Amino acid sequence: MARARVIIDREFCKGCALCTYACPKKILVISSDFNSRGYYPVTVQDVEKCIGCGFCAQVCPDVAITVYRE
Amino acid sequence: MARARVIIDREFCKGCALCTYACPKKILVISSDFNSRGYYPVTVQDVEKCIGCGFCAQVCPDVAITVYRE
Amino acid sequence: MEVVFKRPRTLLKKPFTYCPGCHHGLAQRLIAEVIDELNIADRTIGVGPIGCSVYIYEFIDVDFVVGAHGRAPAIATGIKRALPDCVVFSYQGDGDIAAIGTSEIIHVANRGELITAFFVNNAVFGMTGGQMAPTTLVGQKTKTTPFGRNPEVHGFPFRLGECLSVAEGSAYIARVALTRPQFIRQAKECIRKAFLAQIEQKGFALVEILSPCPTNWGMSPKEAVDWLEQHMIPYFPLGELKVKECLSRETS
Amino acid sequence: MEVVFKRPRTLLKKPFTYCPGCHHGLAQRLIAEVIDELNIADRTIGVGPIGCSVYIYEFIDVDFVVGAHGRAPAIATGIKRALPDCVVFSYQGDGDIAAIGTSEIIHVANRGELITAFFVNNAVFGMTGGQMAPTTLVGQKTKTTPFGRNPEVHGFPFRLGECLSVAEGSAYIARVALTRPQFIRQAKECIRKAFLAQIEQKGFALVEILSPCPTNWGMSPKEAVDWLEQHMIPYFPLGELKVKECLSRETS
Amino acid sequence: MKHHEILIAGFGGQGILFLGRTLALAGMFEGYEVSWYPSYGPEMRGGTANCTVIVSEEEIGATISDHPDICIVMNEPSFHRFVPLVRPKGLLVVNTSLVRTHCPREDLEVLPVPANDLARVYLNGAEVTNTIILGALLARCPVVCRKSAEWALAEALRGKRESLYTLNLKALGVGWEFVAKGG
Amino acid sequence: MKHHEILIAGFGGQGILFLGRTLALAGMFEGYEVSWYPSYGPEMRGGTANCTVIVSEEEIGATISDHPDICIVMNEPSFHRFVPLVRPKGLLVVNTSLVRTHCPREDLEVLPVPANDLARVYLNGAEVTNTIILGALLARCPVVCRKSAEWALAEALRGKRESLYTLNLKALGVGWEFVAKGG
Amino acid sequence: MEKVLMRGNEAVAEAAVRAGCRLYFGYPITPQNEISEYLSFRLPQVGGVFLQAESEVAAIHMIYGAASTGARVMTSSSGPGISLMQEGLSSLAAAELPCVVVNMSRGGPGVGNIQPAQSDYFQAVKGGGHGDYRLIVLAPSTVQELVDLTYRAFYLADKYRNPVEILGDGMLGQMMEPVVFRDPEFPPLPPKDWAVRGKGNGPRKWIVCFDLDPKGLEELNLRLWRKYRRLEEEEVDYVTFGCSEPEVLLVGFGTVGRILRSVVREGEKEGLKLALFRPITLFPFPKKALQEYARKARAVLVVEMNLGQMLEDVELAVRGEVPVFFLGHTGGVIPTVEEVLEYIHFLLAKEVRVWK
Amino acid sequence: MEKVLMRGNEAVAEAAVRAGCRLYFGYPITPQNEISEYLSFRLPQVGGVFLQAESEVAAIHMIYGAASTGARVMTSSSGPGISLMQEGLSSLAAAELPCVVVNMSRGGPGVGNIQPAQSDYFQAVKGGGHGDYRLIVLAPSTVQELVDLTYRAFYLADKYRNPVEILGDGMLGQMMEPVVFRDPEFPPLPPKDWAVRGKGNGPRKWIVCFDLDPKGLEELNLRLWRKYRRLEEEEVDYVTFGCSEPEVLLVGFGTVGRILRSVVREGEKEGLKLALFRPITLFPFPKKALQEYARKARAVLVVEMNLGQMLEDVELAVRGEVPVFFLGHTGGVIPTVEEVLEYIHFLLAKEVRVWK
Ligand SMILES: Cc1ncc(C[n+]2csc(CCOP(=O)(O)OP(=O)(O)O)c2C)c(N)n1
Ligand SMILES: Cc1ncc(C[n+]2csc(CCOP(=O)(O)OP(=O)(O)O)c2C)c(N)n1
Ligand code: SF4
Ligand code: SF4
Ligand code: SF4
Ligand code: SF4
Ligand code: SF4
Ligand code: SF4
Ligand SMILES: [Mg+2]
Ligand SMILES: [Mg+2]
Repeated sequence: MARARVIIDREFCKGCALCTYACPKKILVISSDFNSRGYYPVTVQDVEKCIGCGFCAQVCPDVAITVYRE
Repeated sequence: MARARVIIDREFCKGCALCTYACPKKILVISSDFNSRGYYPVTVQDVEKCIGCGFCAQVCPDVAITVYRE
Repeated sequence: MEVVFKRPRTLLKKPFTYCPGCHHGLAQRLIAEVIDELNIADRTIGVGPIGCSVYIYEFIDVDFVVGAHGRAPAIATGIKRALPDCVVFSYQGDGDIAAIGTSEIIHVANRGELITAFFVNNAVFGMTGGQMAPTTLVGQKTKTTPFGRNPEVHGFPFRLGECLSVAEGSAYIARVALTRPQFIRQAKECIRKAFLAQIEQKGFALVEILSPCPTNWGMSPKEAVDWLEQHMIPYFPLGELKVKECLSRETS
Repeated sequence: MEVVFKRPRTLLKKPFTYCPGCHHGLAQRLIAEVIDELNIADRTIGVGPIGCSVYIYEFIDVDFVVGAHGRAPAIATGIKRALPDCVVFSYQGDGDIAAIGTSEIIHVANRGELITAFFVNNAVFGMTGGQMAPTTLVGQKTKTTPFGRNPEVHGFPFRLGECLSVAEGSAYIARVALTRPQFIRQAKECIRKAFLAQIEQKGFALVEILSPCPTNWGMSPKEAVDWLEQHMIPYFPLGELKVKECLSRETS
Repeated sequence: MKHHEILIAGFGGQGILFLGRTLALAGMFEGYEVSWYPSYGPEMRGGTANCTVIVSEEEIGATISDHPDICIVMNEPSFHRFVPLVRPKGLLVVNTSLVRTHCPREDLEVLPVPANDLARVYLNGAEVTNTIILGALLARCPVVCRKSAEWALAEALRGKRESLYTLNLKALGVGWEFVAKGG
Repeated sequence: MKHHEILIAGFGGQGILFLGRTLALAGMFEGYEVSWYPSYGPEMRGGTANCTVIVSEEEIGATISDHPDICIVMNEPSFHRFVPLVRPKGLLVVNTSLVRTHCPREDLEVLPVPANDLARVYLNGAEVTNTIILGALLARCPVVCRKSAEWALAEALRGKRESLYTLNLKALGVGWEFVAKGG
Repeated sequence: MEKVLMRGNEAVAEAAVRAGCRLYFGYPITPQNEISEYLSFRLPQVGGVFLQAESEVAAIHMIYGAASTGARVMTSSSGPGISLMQEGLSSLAAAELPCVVVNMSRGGPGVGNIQPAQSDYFQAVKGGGHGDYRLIVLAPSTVQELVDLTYRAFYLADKYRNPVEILGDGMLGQMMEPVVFRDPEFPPLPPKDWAVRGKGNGPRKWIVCFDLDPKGLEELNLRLWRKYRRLEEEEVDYVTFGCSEPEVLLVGFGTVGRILRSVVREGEKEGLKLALFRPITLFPFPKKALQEYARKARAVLVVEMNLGQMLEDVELAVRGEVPVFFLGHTGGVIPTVEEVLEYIHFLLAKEVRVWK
Repeated sequence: MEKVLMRGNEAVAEAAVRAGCRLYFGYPITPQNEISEYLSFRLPQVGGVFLQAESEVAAIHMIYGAASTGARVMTSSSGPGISLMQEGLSSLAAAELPCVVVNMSRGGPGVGNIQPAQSDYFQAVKGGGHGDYRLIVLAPSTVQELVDLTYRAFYLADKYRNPVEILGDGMLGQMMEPVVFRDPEFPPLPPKDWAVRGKGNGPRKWIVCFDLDPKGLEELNLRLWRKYRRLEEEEVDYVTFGCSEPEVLLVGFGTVGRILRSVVREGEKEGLKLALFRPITLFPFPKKALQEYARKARAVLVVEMNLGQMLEDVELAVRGEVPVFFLGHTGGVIPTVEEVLEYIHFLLAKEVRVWK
């Protein structure tokens, strides 16, 4: 069971990918489907691996990520 | 015989008296008679004592003094 | 589940208008977080720039004034003198603060005006499409330095923080970057101190925030943060440049 | 008889328009002397200020341009860029250079513009009748600081020389006074170096000249020079503030 | 009398302005009055771009158009913003690779071009969707003739790599063929 | 109809502006329209000062006067500059302690007052030549009456040392007496 | 009420304080320095703020900031300094911020000189900055009026949320005249609920001077336009003096207005039928009133200390119905009663030609 | 000659280089950035100087310095930046220094927006700075004219020793049109013997922009005044188009001028008798010519991208002889052919009332 959870707001995300580099677990990836503003938002690939470190959210310039932990 | 000479342009002098303080020989004094612009120019009181050091001319803000030396 | 990270209360819930990878949003989030933590949103007045972040008042949920390009420090002075009990902060880009607004920021520092200034240095005029800024690095190509900045012609990159540190009225000057989580933590602490310098009446405070402009640098967001770390930080070293008395020096 | 001291060739033979005891005349005489000695009068262009010395072009026998208050550095930049072989110098008061013209002088220094700037600091706006200047000392009474300059309200006296020394483009920055013969000798040497910095293409050069304003200080000329030595020099220490490479450091 | 007002809209990176300029150049080569006018300013921060090209036999007044007779939309947001403005009976060229919505207006002639897919299939995914669309447009509506468009590409790419020109020439053909062969 | 245009000129340190202001105040106390207008600006660098006072029964238009009917000159340079401007038949008050030149105009009434000498003799050399001159003027030409001038001095010196007022009152008397007693 | 002899510059400063102005930002420039010198001791006495700015550009933006808080604020300068404020004034007008700006104008162009002039009329009245904005412009002609119009300036600024310029000149600023400070009575003003003071418990507010959307910016411009039309209807002010059916109607503002008053009086003595029309509000300009007065005259003579600026507004008002003549001086030269009279005689001697 | 498709901003820059401009100083502002961007690589190619100034204030004074040496110099900006240059422009005019200033104007007031507008007309034409000076103001309406008027601007600046403003707008600056660079032919100019270049062996020279003596400053002002009258006699320029005895004479400059051309053409198709009067020189304004054209029309309709600025000059020219109407948009909204036609129909439907 996931000890942490990451929620990405698809409409806020601009697909800059900065979070993907910041994630120590490398579980964030850019999706191939664009949002209503034409950006390709990021998604969590393997949510089980998330440790809730919050790095992704810290570096996200668009404040598109919320992070929860047990 | 004077070994040095100081010439003061009465019309350039504004009587600020700065030269009188600079003169090591204290031979410069403000005259009691004003010039055409209404200033009381300085005069040399005892030209024999002048050593031609040029201090008076150096400090004169109005470049009113010329100094000669043997 | 406990929240590890969520949007600060004072940051309004709408998408930023900046390009992907631009750090203007990040900087504004940190300011909002500190405002939340210090609990000063009700008495804070922000002063916005003309530049990419001209819409800052749409994002941070406090009262705002935005005037002409470069004049935020003067505007902030007017506000602070009228309302000394308010917390007044300004937010400016490098063109705004270090080109057209040079005089205003220097004299605000010199007067020790009790305001907190944020200076987002992206080494370029973002809003107008990428012209040389006073902070453009030597050799950097911009729209108006097509062959790269040449100090003999265009002068040297201007270190505003160092210049303001000379002013007697400045109490706190720091330079930060937001390219890594630990930098972001330090930045937030500096932002906090910069607000405290005002609240505790120490004097003028400024935090210079190095920031990427992927759009005008012609890079991907990742390339841009890397370039920032490799090229900007060496010329614009991070850290606290000035901490006047009373203010503790270490960054947590 | 040998001439120990006479009016320099480049100083036109007419009485100055300054008040008794004002050092504007003295400063201009030294500039004229150096122009004579370097034999550059034929290719020198001066840029005058708006301030008590607005009539400088009436006294120094070189080509001159005088424009708006505070903009001499920008004007000098325009001239030098158009005529790189000319020697261009500017001459400004503290209001001109350190208040309204702050931005221009800082960016000229930062660009390393090849011009030589003279800054006559008399701690007051002379021409307009004695208002506070950026360089007015703490406690000093002026027309607009009737209770004395209070840093909490009016800010601190601004040390422009120190501020410009931070700029990478400045090659030579010195501060001098003209209250004694030996100071005057040193000042002249600094003025010489400041011209040479331009001629030898080292970068921007500035000489700050502390100067009394007996009229607006409400003192006799002698009291004024004494006050200058006692109060101004401690806050605005004399000496060479910056000497970039190649330029020899000692003052003869 | 020939008079076309063409609005071209899409993402910043899709070569919208280039497409417009090529079209205007071609018009100029054919001796028409032409104008090209971009959207400009901080709007670009939003990532969208558009421009208006007018090709006319008469001197051109306004260089913008409230009601273009030809509209090229290269992405979804542009579709929503600009389709309502097109003149009745106008021609709407849609990059269907990136626009999912179906055109709600009955009074328009719609030319669907799956430009990204065409690029993937025929051009190895090269970023020339703009020129593909141009080819398609010209095959449907001869604003200018194909030859002029080719010259225009040469002019617009002057000083660039030769291969870029060849690639665009190909892309023009891909778009053209797509329509000529009946889409 | 009473209407006086009075020009007062001399060195910066001679209290020219004060003299003018006192006169204007006195006029105001007597219910006249009055104005006071100084020379201003970098001219002062030259060390001279002058001002124009108008005392009139009518509203005052220009507050300067090209041809004053009363002119007070307190030093030599002012004498040369202003004497030519005085209205024919006008009154010229001269501080003869500092002005050596003899008035070349025959059409003026000249009132010589050796103000510095009077100050030296009667007032221990105190710097009140301006008020002495005022006293002299009023004794010759009642622009305002002496009493008003005394009130005006009180007003002009409000907030200053009492002794300064007394001194000026005395000076006014010295000037007055000098003229009243026939100079 | 006590009559005091006061310098124009000091009178305007004192009137500002009495009108409730508590913040002043400005940069020295002759011939208006006494305004700041006076306020530098007077404002602290009443708990106000006097701050000498580093430049006029800074000063006008300090005004922008302080005005945003709803405070009554003032700056003052002269020609060159006012030019430097043009961007700021345009911004203040765009943001609809009330403030008072005093221009004791001097000889121009450029650094010019420091003697009285009226050559900043166009700048003041047509909007020297960019964009379709206007300042409310008031032109006093005596020290008393300087005081009364200063009160009014603050009132109008608040009422219309618009910057107000008091257009004086070196002569007005430097001269002393007797003056009485009468407590002004104005209708109550609406609360400044737009002011930015920290949101407290209420909704947040902001003040900006742009709208990147053309429709929105046009809306702002139309709102300003309606305000200016309302000003023309409600706030026009002028005085007239002299003959009701004059041969020549003199038109002049400020300092020239008082000189022309003497001209009318002197002219009367010489048997001339003259009248004076002196606009007090230069914007809104008293167009209609002037047109009516002009119709009763054989000719109009505009006198200014410039080379013909208000002249254009007079011509626009008179609309060719009566010939309009002009006499001007500039650079600090002040027209004299004699020369104006001489010119009138000259005009009347010739058959007055139709305005061409 | 080769026809090229060029952006207005780049065309003006290229034309400046061809006109011999070798120094440019400016500060970025939309919508004219392409001017500096183009010159930043183009000027070095020809041994010239491109320098991005730290502000518009600095830029205009760099211009002052460089112009003093007799060099051909240019700066460019838009609304807010031009406002910041007002003191400098007044100084340049006072010192009689030639230079060219391009204003690609945008929506105002304040920061406004960056879309096309014409609301800087007053500022350009009446002198937004202090003092009695004027700029020569040219208003191009196509990219070709932008080029041709840039050549002319440098010529006029030198001929009259006066700053020249090219008043364009965002649309002109941003759009591309075909353009030909024709070698201009102008009469020879006098040598710049007033220029400051180091005295060498000759007598020294100086350039200043003040005269503390009122008489001297008045003399300067009168010299300028004579220059402006000469401009009105020799340099007025305009184009007309359409019917020779129109029902409605349309008047518009720059971008609006080209739109009105379409209006005339479209109107013809609908049977309307229309004509266009498009001033090319805004100062000197083609007063007399306009008056003559207006006399032949039943009504005059002024259209501007502002709320009525050139309108005043039109009214001053028409002098009430023909009714004058106005249609304006502002803030970046561009008038359309349709709405102008609609308004004309509306005017013609009603009996055209006399101009009131
Ligand atoms: C007086 C004036 N000059 C120029 C401009 C144009 N302008 C708008 S923003 C800007 C600079 C933007 O750069 P910066 O301050 O670095 O902010 P960024 O967009 O990079 O965050 C400029 C020059 C303006 N709005 N006003
Ligand atoms: C734009 C502008 N603002 C203000 C002034 C008025 N002014 C003239 S000189 C001066 C300052 C003079 O002081 P400073 O530069 O220190 O020279 P000083 O007279 O003391 O030598 C000022 C404010 C002006 N001429 N132009
Ligand atoms: S919280 Fe940490 S581990 Fe989880 S997605 Fe974000 S960066 Fe990766
Ligand atoms: S950092 Fe934020 S905006 Fe960028 S891809 Fe990740 S979630 Fe999206
Ligand atoms: S030269 Fe020396 S000794 Fe002679 S008068 Fe001057 S200061 Fe005195
Ligand atoms: S220093 Fe010069 S001006 Fe002063 S008193 Fe001596 S000679 Fe005269
Ligand atoms: S242009 Fe640069 S600074 Fe502006 S929003 Fe985009 S990335 Fe950020
Ligand atoms: S006022 Fe001061 S600075 Fe000016 S001339 Fe007089 S003493 Fe010198
Ligand atoms: Mg930037
Ligand atoms: Mg000074």
